[in-house]
Amino acid sequence: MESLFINIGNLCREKVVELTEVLNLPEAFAGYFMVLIYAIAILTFVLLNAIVLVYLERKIAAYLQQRLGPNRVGPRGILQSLADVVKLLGKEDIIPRAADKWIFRLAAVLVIVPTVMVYAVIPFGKDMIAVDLNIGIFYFIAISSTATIALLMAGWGSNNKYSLLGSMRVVAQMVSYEIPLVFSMLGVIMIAGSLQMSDIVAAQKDMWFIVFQPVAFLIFIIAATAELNRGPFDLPEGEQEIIAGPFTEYSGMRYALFFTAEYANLISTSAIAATLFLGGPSGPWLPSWMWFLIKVYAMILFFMWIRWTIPRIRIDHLMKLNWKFLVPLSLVNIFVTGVALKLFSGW
Amino acid sequence: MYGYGLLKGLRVTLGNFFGRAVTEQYPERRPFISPRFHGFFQLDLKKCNGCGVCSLSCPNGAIQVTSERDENKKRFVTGYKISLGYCLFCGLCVEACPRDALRFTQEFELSSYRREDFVCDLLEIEKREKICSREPA
Amino acid sequence: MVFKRKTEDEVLQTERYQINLGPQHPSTHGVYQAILTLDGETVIDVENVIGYLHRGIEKLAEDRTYTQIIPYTDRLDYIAAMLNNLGYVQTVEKLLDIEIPERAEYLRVIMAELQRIASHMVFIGSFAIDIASITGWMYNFRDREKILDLLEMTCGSRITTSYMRIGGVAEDIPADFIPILERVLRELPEGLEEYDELLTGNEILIGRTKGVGVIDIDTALDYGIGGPNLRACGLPFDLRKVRPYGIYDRFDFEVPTGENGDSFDRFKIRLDEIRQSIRIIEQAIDNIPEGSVKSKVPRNIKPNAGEVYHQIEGARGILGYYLVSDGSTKPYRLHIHSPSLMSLGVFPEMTKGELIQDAVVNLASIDIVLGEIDR
Amino acid sequence: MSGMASPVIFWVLAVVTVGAGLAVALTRNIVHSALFLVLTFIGTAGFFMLLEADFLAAVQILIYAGGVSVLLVFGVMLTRHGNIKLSNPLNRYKITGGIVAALLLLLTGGLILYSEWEVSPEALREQESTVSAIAVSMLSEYVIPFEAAALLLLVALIGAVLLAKGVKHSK
Repeated sequence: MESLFINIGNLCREKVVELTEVLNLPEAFAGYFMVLIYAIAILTFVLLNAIVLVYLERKIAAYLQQRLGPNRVGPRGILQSLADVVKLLGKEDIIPRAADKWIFRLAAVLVIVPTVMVYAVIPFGKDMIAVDLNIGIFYFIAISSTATIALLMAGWGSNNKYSLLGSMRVVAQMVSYEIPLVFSMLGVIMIAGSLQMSDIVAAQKDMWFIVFQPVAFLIFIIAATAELNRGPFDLPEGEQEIIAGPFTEYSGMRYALFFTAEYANLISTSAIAATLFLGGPSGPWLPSWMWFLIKVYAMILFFMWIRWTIPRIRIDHLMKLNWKFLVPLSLVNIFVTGVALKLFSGW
Repeated sequence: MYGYGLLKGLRVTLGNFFGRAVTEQYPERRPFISPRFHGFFQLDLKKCNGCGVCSLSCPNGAIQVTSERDENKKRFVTGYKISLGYCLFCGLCVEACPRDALRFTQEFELSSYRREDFVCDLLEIEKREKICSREPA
Repeated sequence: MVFKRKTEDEVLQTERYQINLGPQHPSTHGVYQAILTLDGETVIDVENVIGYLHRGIEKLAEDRTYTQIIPYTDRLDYIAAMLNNLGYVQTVEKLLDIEIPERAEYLRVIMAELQRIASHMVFIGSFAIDIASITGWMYNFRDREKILDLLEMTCGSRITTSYMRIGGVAEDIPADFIPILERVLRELPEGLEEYDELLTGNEILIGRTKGVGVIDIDTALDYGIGGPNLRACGLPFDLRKVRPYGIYDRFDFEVPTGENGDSFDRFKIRLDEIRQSIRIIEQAIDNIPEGSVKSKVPRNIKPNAGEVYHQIEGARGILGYYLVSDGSTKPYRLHIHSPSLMSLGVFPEMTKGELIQDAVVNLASIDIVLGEIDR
Repeated sequence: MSGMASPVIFWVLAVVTVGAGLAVALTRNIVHSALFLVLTFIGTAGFFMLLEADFLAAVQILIYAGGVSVLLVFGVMLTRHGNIKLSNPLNRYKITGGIVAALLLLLTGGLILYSEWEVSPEALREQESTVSAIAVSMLSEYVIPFEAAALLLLVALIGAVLLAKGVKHSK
């Protein structure tokens, strides 16, 4: 069980090598094929999980609100999100006449790109990282920061005041919350002494970093919720004020792409939280990838629980919380971590 | 402490998460309809003499009653049409009926695909049901 | 290089723009439109646009008999139909000068207060949903359902009750009504506790509502606001206490007031009023006499020519009916003084200079029902 | 990167980057040109990747590509027509702009041509990661420029805060 996926990967690699030999292709092509296979595997994982999460979100919300949630399609409604996907595919693709058509179209596609790209460095299990970059966590930060642009494009391209207002909020929120998010990771990186994901996981062999860095974990959770545009920080799509923010004009499959991206971001951010603070894919008895999934889903459930309980924060409070509370606190956390490291381990 | 209120809220929702769902499971489980519910109408043909008070009492004029007199100069109802599209379900007609011939049933599934279907001929319905009930099971 | 001080016109001016809040918008309560002029996220100006739900109830009433108007009053403030019924029938009774049986009076009080609780619950729920706490809304509607079940049990309808009649009420309560009512009254405070924990104590809610949308007493009086919105400003003006109608002078209850007249006070005061309404109902249950529920009133009501104005404490404020009779079976003119219209009038005043998010909260906090505004 | 693919990738990147760079200057719509700027930055990050400077590539994306979103906001907020020609007051200085650009090109081109590049792949291979190499050189050899840059940024930050506060007061 432990090395199930690694074995599958090795099997693929063998077949690919054979294939390149049969086709008389240069050796390098085997590597490219493997990259393709990894990409497809990750994309499948993301899409499958996004579908599961749509269902899960609706169910969780329903149970928190003493309802049953979707229960029509399939047993206990588990096929509901599949039915939704089919419905969305069949819907008319509306592009507003006044929209900037290319930006409008491109935004829906571009939003999914950085979202999927960050999965390259996520350690799904022991030795199960697609690319174990030595700047792993920094790569995650860099790539996920570009997601802002796609949302901004969506808002601007729609040529709708609600959308524009929403995308302005996206920029204000995501650019400012990136700072405490990165700063909260710094504490962990300082203890682990590396940006590489596998090193960070290995450093938590004895004790999870949530024990050493509880404040950083708190900041990370708050900033990540804001980065995900979820739950008390869902201002960019604040339904009560600006309909659906940048997504107001989108319909059908394009809208579904934004939705998928949102849930894919939820998974990747939860995965990062699990890797940085909850020991990543390590744990007794069960195979490592199963531990990882359990931890990721625990984080996701936590995010959902928060979203369906806490009302939305106001925009000026949002900024105040960031600049007057989270950023100073995370700086203090870095300072304290540095001093503690100096005292206890002498670097 | 700041944040305590948020935690209390989280506790409430978590408690309800493990609680029972309170929503009605309508098509699977029929809801309980109280006896006085204003649903569909039922006309007692034996009692109704077609006086038309119900029609007069209706604020929207949704009821049309036609009646004739038989050889004894006794009035009897020949047509009773009620237009559900105009009906407010206020119950003034039922209240107005001097002979308690009109009453509400608990039937609440009155939706229809066509506008014409909302004009219900209570007389027809009563007759049909009578024939049905006479037939052996 | 010499720097010249720029004049007011030369300073970079930000462009203002307008957005429509409604008539199709997730947070307008009904079909209502507010044209917001914005500077960034700040609201500079608000223009109310009403009339989307105009059905001409006042005009329709001129072609209906006095009894036939009762179902139409349900459709004014469709959240609190019982209170509309009550206000209307008491107006006609004032015109006819008739007494109604004791039991009917008590039933009216019970129903009116139940409806007030249900209405305030809708307020709390929609307030919660407007600050994006959808769960709070669900919990409120869960508890409101119990009250609607009670109404359905009594008068056969859940929303459009048409329960009150000129000279009493339509029917006596069913036999098992009082035990169920007592159970519901025991359960309601548990629900209230839950809202308190989920909403009232929530720091984000407090942050978003405290000091937002402030109306001071003078402004409130200038605009003719009544009801909870006025009491939130700190003026304990409750028609049930100040000018008791029906048998309200027999009940012992308090008039909760706010301090600042902000959105939070308007939210809090409704929660307190639910508690007071529970008290009133409990007293009514204890004292309700046996007897008939409707006095003898001719089928064709023909009041003498004249006019009458009567006002009651509706769920949203002072609900007034002005009735002119020309001696026929139909009223010559019926005018309805709707509290929501008064509250909506102050909405631009209280929202100017605040954020869009505050505008939504303010709109929710004055608790408007468009059926009543447009009539 | 394996030897065979890198020329292909280089030329693809080069075409995309230069093309996007040209588009930045030539597009009339300011938002479009800002978006092309993103593409230019991402292309540059690709070059850093090719040179095995992965940290630099990530920084390029984080700071420049990510930061463009702020630029976009300014573009949207400060222009009325979405057309550079109409909203840019400096648009008249065509000749001056051309001369400045040509001089700049001469300067950088000359510098590139006449500097003696020390290329030692071995030295690169020795280090485990570029991150630690950058860290070490920043905090030892180049510590004074590093601190100076930090100070400059701090000044800029405080200046921005003061400016923002000043606007609020004057209202």
